[in-house]
Amino acid sequence: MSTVKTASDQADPAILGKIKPAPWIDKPLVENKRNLHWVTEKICGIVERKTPVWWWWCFILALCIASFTGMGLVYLVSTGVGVWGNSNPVNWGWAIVNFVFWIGIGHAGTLISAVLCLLKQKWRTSINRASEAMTVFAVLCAGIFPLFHVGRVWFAWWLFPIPNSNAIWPQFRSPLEWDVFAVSTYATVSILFWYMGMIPDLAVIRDRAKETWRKYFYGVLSMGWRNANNHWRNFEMAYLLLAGLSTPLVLSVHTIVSFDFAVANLPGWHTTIFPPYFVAGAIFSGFGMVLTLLLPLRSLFGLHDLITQGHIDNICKITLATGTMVGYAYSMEFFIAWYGANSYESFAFINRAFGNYWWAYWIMVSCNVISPQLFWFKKIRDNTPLVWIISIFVNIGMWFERFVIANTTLSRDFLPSSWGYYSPTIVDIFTFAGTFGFFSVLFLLFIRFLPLMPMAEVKMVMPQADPHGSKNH
Amino acid sequence: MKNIFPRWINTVPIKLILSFGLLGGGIVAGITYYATPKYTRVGYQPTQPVPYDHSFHAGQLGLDCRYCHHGVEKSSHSNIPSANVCMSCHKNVKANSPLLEVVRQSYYGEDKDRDGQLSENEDLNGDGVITAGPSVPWVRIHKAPDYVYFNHAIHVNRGISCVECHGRIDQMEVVHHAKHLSMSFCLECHRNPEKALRPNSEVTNLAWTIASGSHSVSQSEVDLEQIHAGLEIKENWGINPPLSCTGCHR
Amino acid sequence: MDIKYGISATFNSAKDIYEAAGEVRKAGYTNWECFTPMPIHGLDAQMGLGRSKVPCFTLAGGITGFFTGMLIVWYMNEFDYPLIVGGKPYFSPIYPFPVFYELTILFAAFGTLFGMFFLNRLPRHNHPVFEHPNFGRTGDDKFMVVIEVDDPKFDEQETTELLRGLGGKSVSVIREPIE
Amino acid sequence: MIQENKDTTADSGKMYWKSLNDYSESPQFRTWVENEFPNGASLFEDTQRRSFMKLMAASFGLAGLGFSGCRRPEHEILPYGKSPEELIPGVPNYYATAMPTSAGYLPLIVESHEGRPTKIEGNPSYVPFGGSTDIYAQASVLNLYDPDRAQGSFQKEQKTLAGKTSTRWKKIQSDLILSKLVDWSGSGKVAILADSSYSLARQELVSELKSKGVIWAEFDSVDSISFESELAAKLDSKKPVRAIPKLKNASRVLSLDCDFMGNREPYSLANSRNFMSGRKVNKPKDALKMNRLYSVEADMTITGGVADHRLRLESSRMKSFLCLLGAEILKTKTKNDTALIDKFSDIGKDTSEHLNWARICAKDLLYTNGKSLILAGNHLDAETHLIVYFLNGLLGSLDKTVSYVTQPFSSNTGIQDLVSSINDGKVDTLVMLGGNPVHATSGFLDWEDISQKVENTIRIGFSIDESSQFCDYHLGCSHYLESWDLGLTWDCTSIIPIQPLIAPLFDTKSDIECLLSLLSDSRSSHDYVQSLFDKCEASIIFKDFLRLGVLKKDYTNKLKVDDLKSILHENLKPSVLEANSKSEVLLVPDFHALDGSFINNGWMQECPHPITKLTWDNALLISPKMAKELESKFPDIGLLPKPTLLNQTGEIAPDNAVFDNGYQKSPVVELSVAGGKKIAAPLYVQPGLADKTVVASLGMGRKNTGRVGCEAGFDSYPLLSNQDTRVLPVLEIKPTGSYKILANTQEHWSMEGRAIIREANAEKYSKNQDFATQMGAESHSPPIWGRDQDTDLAFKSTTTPRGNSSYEHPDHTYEKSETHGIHQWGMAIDLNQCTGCSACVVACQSENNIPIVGKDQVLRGREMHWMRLDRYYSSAERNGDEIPSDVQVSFQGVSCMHCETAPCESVCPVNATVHDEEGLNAMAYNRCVGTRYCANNCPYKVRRFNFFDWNKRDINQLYQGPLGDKNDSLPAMGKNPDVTVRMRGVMEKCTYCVQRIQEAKIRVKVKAQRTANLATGNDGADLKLNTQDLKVPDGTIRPACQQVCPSDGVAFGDLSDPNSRVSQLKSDPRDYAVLGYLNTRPRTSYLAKVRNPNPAMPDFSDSPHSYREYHDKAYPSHH
Repeated sequence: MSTVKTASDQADPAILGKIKPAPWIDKPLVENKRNLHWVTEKICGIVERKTPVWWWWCFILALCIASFTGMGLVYLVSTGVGVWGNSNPVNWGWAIVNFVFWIGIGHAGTLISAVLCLLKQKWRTSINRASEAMTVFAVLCAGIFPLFHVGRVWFAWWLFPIPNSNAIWPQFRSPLEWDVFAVSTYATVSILFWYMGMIPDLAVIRDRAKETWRKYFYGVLSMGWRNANNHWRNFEMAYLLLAGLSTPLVLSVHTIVSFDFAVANLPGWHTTIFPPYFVAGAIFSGFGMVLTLLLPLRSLFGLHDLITQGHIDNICKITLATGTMVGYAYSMEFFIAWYGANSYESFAFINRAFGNYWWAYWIMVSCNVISPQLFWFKKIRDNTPLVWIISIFVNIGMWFERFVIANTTLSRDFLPSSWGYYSPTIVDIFTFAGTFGFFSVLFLLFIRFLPLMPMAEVKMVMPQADPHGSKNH
Repeated sequence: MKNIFPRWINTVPIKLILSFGLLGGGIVAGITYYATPKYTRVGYQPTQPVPYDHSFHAGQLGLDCRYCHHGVEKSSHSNIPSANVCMSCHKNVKANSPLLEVVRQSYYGEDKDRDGQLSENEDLNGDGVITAGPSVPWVRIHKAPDYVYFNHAIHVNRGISCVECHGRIDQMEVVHHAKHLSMSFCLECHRNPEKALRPNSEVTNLAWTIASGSHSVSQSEVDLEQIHAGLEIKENWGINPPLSCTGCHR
Repeated sequence: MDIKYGISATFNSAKDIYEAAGEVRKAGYTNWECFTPMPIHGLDAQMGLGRSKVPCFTLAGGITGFFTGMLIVWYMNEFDYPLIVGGKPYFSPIYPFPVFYELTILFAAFGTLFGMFFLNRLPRHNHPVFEHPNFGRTGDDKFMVVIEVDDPKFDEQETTELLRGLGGKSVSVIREPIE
Repeated sequence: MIQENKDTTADSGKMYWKSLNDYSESPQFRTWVENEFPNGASLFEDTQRRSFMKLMAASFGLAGLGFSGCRRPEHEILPYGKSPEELIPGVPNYYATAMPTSAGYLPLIVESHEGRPTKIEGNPSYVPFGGSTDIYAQASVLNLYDPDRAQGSFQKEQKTLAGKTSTRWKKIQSDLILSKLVDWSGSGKVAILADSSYSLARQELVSELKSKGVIWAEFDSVDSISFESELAAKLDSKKPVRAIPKLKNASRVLSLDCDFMGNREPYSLANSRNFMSGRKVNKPKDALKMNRLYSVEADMTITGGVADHRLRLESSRMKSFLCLLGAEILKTKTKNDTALIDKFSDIGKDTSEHLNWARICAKDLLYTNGKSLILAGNHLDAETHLIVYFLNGLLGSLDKTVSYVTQPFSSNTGIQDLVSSINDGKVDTLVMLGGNPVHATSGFLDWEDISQKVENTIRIGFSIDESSQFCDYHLGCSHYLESWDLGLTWDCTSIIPIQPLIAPLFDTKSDIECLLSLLSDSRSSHDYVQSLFDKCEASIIFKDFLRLGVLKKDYTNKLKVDDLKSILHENLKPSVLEANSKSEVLLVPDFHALDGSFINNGWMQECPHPITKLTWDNALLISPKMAKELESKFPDIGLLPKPTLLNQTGEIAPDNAVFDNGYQKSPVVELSVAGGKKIAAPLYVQPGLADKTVVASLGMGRKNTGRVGCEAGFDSYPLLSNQDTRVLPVLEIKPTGSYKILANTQEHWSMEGRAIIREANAEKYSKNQDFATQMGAESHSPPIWGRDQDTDLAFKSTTTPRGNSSYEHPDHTYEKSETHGIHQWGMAIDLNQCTGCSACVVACQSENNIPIVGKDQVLRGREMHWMRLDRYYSSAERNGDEIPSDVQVSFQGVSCMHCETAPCESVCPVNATVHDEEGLNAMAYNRCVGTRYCANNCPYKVRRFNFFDWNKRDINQLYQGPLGDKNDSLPAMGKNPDVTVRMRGVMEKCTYCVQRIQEAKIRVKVKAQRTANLATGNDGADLKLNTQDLKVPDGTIRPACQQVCPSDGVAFGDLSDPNSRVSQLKSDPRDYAVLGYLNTRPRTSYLAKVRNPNPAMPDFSDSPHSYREYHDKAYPSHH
């Protein structure tokens, strides 16, 4: 009894100092205790080994599909916008739908690399490079449509504030003018972000290169990076700042895209909910696309140790969350339409669900709201093929969302006398299909010639990177 | 490993940046100078079928512009004189000058013997009237695009002189395009008409300046005086040139 | 013919170079550098380096961007050619805000990237350290310390000793060929 | 060539249009014009007017292929040798002339730009029409430039190759053909078959010809006058009897299948003008003074649309109904004459179910004694017209609301007599002059056979058509804008000169010229017309007559009938009770093609039918009831769409046709009548049709016509078994199993209870004058103008007040620059005056160079009309997915509203559409890049986009882009040089005819300056002008739509001037803005429609159906 008492009395404070809270062991982000060299080998290997045959097949196929867009656009420009299905009242057909669709997809990349970076989500490291690439390419695809949907594309430069002998300027009240700035900024910053992140990895490839062309190619690209701590210091700061800049950017871009509709005065467009609703949708579709792209890559290149089940789990959960937000937005629209007691507004929404485009609406709902709900179940999240299929559904659903928004409203707005029905032409369809080819071409080139994971960042989250070696068991 | 690139490479990037900057600047400057109406239009001086000398007729002889371009005060369009206008003098003056043959053909037309009578054998198309001959193919110099509706009458009647857009025609032996006449040119004057406004009587007097009446000496003083006078005219005549699209585009 | 650039020592783990760096600083060296395959947290402190200067460039870029935006909109829609559009004001800080906003971000981003390049003195494609036989491994899994010749406290003998003492492997002199 | 160029006159400033004598028309002149004149107005490099030059085979210099390099291509100016007097290049001239129609000459003033007639307006000196024109007159200028007209004169050549005979037309001199004709006439066995005409010149010549033994027969494709001669016969008067309505004095009108304001009846312009003037409601209390229209009709006509009470009744039962009503009138008027009453009521039995309707209607007609009128359609038989004459007499309306006269043109040999005399071999030379007899008689004449029996056949026609096919020669007939004539108006009270505005474009002859040469009269048509005029009118010299364009001279005689009753007794046959059971087909002249003469006119084809809204086609109209019967008879006919959820819940009305991807898919049926005559045609369910009536239109579906009309519609002439009965019993309608796609410009027919067209009954309006402003969301939203809500119109229009907005907003005094609007333009459209005649649509098209796009593009919803006419139906009670049979029709002309806070402007990224300081919503085509955002954001959907190069490409080859053919260049001659021709990829819309506004402003300013100069002698700063002189006087500027409107439904002018007509109208309590709650502040506002139903009538409802629909939607609880 007493001994115990005394012991407690004369407790040595130094002991307290020694006491450390037990480290919280979470799932390793790189499995099977791989070492740094393995990572380098794995990722550089993809770039350095000789081109696999399947790559060639995919590449050629993608090129063919991409040519659809090329042909479609040549026909469009030479002949007139009439070759598309657009008409009065539906003056914006697929073009704008596709634009919003691609821009939306473009959002996941920046989100993963920027927002998750700010939120200190370490698991992002193995997927952010690929999804940034996806962003850049998606934005390029998106850019095609607003540019070419105009009637006189050769005058599109009038949208930019360039001095001219007509002494007339752009009109900055127009959401389309805002788009010009938003989209071009987004494209530029995404590219900068993507490229800057790649510099150290390019340097690694440069240093490992055997063939001269590689030496020079990656040499030039890597800007003479030297892995010096001083470099790392500024690099990390710059990376953090770009992340900080990209976060408001990524939110603003889709907000502004949503203004194209929200600022108009049409029933079903003129709603304040659009910005958050569009951003959520964008993230949703973006993550859908990330899954669609990464799951095949993972198995093709055997990246299971780097893109772990944990990663897939997280992405699924985000998809589920955003999918649910989108669902909420849908229902809220209806509520407000009813609550606003504006007959034009309420009709617009009744017409969406039950009017002549009802099928589009219900495809949208079932793909975007219902299918992601499956991700509540661990079993399904673990079943990679199923996850992949659901991600495809998400993509389809989000395209239809834009279709529903853009077309149902236009086809039946204020005056019943000018109600109409829109249906696309073959040119619409091929031009859009072609952009997937275009996207694939770029993405294939990317996985062939550029490091598809940020090695340095992956290494950072490995135990070997810890200077105190505490995790170094 | 060894250095891939030689040492001198390190200065290349900065050189590149600089040279690209210069190149870009050069291109912009080039376009601004060579590819704008200021350059492409001004100075256009085609050779005309008849070497009509404005500096002689309008300058030395002091013919009023409206003697030939008689439509200018009534119409949106300032007409080119028809052959009979020329012939009203040149029946007597330089009656047989070979230079005027084109005009004479156009004037007499079917009337081959040029006696003013239409004899049987002359009436080729058999319509019983002297049909005029082929037109004199004057080459157009000033041309506004088809979607621009410039109206001569309103300008000439409201104190804007020919000289403002056409320059000193009365000093041109062969007429050339004097001003660039791009939209910015129009706007410039529509924004500050006072710089151009003058009394009606002086509209076709291309030599006129506000100074001709007064004793002002330096250019700046003249300009100042012009602006004062112009503002007064603007005020009293209720001049307010349109600055919106509908003024010129329909 | 060539000239010495510095003395390099290789280490195998982040932990080693972390401690080594501390020692080198204590030894009073100023003109030296660590080469690591990835950023190592705390190494800056160990080397006695302060906070990066990149943010200044970002800020400058951002401010320029915002006001450029405001300027062009004001000049084009209010000052140079005011046109009545939908009965809306010629200029207001509200309607063109997206433009200001995007330009702010764009210029800030440029500032950041080029700021980073400037502070790192990049691009520089030729550098003495590349002469080191297996410099390449520093991008892979090796860690390296290089103490430059033109460091005031540099003395080939001592420095080599020091680095060996810190457990640096294959301590060697980097030589740069001069043609 | 026209030859009277030499003499010129000093223009007596008074009259603002000149005679053709006053200027010359020579190739140099045209060349000169086309080259020097700068406003050919075209955005693309190779301008239409240059292709026009090619056409005129005149020299034009364009070195280099329009390649716009650093230096622009060399471009020549060709002035002419001798300048024509009276012509200032760039200033349009106006000439008085007239358009020949089957209903007399239509007095016109035609605008001509350097010798090219471009725009047609009515001649205000002819009072009954008050300067208005009908839609066909507007479109007729396009016929002049129709590339498919007979471009010269031809001889038919037949080749037989391998048993197959192929024919081609070889161009020959027109004079050659005429000289041949003269030779043949030697035999004295010449017969001429012509369409009827009101030409005095022709009448004169014809009598001469007759005296020379020429057989002169007349025939109209769609007969509208033969009943007049029959009536004359019954009333034993020598000349045909004509009833000329004087609707100005009428306060109660009963229209018996009579579309007196539409295209089916003559004099419709005067009728619309006079009748609608009786419906002007300037003050709320005037509402009760409004006239009232009872319409009993089988078809759904625009006249029926105006009607306050409309009874659907088969045409074959009209006489019966008339007697039913007549009996009621007799009962009160002449009680003793029971015999007649019995006769009437006996015939009336057939329609006894409408007794109540008839009784109250009769009561109302009698109530306003002497101010009421009964009108009967011209397809009804003489007997009916006789009864109408009788009843009008009883109603005391003779010479008050209608005058019965005999008209000067005696009836001629009919086609049947001609054919018989051909069969008797009395004819060896047949001349078909005008019209298109072969096509119209295809149902009952065998022309193969007839043409065998005559040696020589000559066709004198505007285009090579069905009739030409049976002739050896085709002599191109000049357009009326190319010919001289002297004619009468329909009411035969005014003589009008017809003078050419342009020398014949091709080697063609006018009918006068032909007849002159047949009489071997050497005079030119001009000399002949002049001499004829001098003969019949000495009071005024010819030149002044040409300036005036109209001269009052009454050619009619008052009709005197004694003992009408007995005539009536012997004419009234007892009815045969069978029409009741059978369904009938009613054949009416087609809206697009009229009798077939306008079938190749693109503007007419593309102008939507006012009721059906069909373009490029006609359809077999059937009633919803008949549609249901057919559906039950042939379940898979696919006539009515499956009801959707939205229909059944009453959310929106059902479509009245199957729409497949927005394309109307109509089942084609075969309709057969007695005599084995049958046609195949697509069905169209038309609300408001008599249950058993099928309406088919004549004139469409011609085989031998131009590129525009060749595939338009179906031909129902084959149903006719003789000329003058156009109501036939139907034997059978059975589906063929095939379908036809119809280009319908308005898919949805219901207003869905939206307060778009606001209507009330006269009575309600007189009590509650603010009903219009109490409708729509804005009626219960915060005030649009915030604190400035109650300021006056002028203030609002000059300083767009923004209520409580915290920003400084630009106003129309445009303080940033020195310019400020001294006018503020605005428009008011009185919905109560609109008959739906659609003339404004084509007038706008003609004035503003609006292209046609073809059926395929209309189907895609790409029609380009700046002014469109919306047509809505509303019905008493709607149950779910039923298509109503009894509907009220409401029309609304919609074009750009020039909103002050325009949604389109703020979304244009390039400042292509902005406001000007006078409140116009400007559209700068040359700045537009074509994002189409403006069109999306326009709540009125009035913006039109150039999806293709409509003006440049052949409309059948649009999809071939640059590889497709260029458009035919001839129509380009008709383009208005004051309006830009838009290229592909740019947006366009109504500009309030800004070209007219600007021209007017310039004219006024120049005038002010010059007069001030002369008055004061000052010319510098010492000259003072006040703003009032620089303002355009009210009424000077009239947009095309206002100028053409027969009922003055449109007012345009300066809103900042409280005394302008438009300001006056806008201060009317009925004034409202469509979709006002959007706060777009349209400068075009509408005056609500007032209907004037009779409370005693069985079909009376205390407010218009559309109002009830609105009320039910807006206040569901009250329902």
